[in-house]
Amino acid sequence: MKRIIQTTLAGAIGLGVAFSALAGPVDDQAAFQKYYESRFPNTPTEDFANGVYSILPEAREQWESIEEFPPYELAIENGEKLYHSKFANGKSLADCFGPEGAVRGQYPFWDKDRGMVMTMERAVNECREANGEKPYRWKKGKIADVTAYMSFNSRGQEVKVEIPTDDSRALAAYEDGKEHFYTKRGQLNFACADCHLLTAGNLYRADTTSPAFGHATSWPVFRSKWQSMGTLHRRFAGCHNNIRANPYKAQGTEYSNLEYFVTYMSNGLEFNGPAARK
Amino acid sequence: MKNGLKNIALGLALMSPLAFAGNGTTAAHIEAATGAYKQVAKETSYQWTVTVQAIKAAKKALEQGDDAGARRLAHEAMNLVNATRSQAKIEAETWQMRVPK
Amino acid sequence: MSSIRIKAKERNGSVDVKTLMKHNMETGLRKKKDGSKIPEHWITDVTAESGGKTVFTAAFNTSISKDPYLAFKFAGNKGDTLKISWKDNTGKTDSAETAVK
Amino acid sequence: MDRRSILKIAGTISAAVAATAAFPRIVFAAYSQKAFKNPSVEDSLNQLFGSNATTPSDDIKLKAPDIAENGAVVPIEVSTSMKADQIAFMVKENPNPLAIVANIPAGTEAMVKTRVRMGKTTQVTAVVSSNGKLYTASKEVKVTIGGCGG
Repeated sequence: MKRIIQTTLAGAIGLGVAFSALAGPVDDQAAFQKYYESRFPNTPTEDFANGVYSILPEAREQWESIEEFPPYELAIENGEKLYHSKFANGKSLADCFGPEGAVRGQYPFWDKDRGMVMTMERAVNECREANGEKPYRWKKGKIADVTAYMSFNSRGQEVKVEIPTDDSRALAAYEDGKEHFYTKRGQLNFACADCHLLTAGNLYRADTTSPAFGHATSWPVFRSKWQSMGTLHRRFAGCHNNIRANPYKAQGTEYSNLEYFVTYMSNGLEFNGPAARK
Repeated sequence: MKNGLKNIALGLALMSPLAFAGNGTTAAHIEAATGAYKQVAKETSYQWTVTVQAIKAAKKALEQGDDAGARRLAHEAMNLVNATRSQAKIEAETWQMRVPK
Repeated sequence: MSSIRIKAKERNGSVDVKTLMKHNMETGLRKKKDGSKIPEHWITDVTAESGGKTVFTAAFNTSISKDPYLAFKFAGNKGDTLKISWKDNTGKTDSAETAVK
Repeated sequence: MDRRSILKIAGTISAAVAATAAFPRIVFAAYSQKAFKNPSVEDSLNQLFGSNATTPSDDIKLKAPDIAENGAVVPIEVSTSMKADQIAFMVKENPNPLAIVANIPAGTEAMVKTRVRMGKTTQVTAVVSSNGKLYTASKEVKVTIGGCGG
């Protein structure tokens, strides 16, 4: 697998990093990916993009059976319709993202002008608003359908999130997402890393936790539990609810920075959404 | 680190419901828990769902005339707020231990 | 648009059919927020026809998952027309046609 | 999966055909209601086939997970090398065990795949009606209450 080695970035590490113990993003990513590869030696690296099914053969069989005619196909169809339907001003999402919307591989990115992480969902809604339309709601429904269509047309694009070195705020956003990932919260006192890194693949009651390597590649997802499509931020919120931590706002700074970090950790994998999950 | 833990202990002592358990109306106790909850949320961005639930339950109990129950729930909420605060403080210093090297 | 999606592929004289039908498949056991039961509403019968012949039929219970999936194989050729129809317990019907690939 | 294939296929499906013709009558429709609203596997079989005398058979392939990922969507597959007229599928501990009955006309393979709901861990049974006799294959499927995912 190709790994993105950003030597220029490696040189810039240390600037604006509060703790001397902190390695830079490039080292973080290498250590993160190596951790999963040595923990799950039977999983081919690219297969981590398939979530828990990359480490659970029996569940994988059921998943493959669902993928024979996945429920998200209905979402892709609806998304295609929405994507090409005209706004009141005669334009459509295609005017923002091209005829097929195959732009998944460009997100999330650091928007220097705005000083924030730009996600694909946000970009969709900003395109709508710029054309005088109301934004979609963030977590499910039309936003999930449209991004399902766009992600589908983007399948196979490489995850290559960049943390620009010429804007220290980008590194700060990354560090914020990283801290979020490793910090315990909620009454159950779990960090994302507790379940999805340190004990990834272990049973929590009846569920095996998925590796965080590959967590951000396959969205939006049709979850059997939801019986509907949902965005990555919908899942973040669900996870926080599970550990009895108040969820943050979808597309707020916390989740956008978390997405920035988690996606960066999966650099080198392929975007493979939409997907079906349990 | 040591100082951090001391601060937490101090914070717990100051915020302990025992410190004001006997004083004020139950409504004031609920208000105190709500205020502390908001304060912690503002300072640390940490919030627990169970705290919100305890505060809501306290308000409901008070409405229904269960003063003792409402007071108990308000104190429970305050304890949860304090635990949230402790968690945030400990985590600010320890989260990096989980980062793979 | 039809509620039915069909994929039909021929190999060695056998047509592999996969179909997904958009339908809530209410079991009659789910409750609304106010406690009242959501009435059962489910696809009771599915029929597949090709070349004027019925090639497959199935009767469902409410225990078939939401948006029912059904796969079967029949003897046929590329270019054959395949029509799949469903009927639910309220008498509603829908159908879709495709050419075997 | 070829990422393009889905949409192409979807595109070939013609728009909804207005179902004006009477719905084709399925042969067992007359007693299906009683078979489907019945808490007992044996009674359901009686309603369906006029008999509940079954013989276990190794010639039936029943594919169902040992542990269901999600009880709301359990993929199952039944196939047999026998000449089957009908294939039924039962989930023993569901309120009404009978989930599906498929009619297999001549020229159609004795195979059916679908996804069923399961309330709890229980035995599932595939029933094949062949030459007036009933053959079965069973296995247990565990349904768990999830921690985070389920």
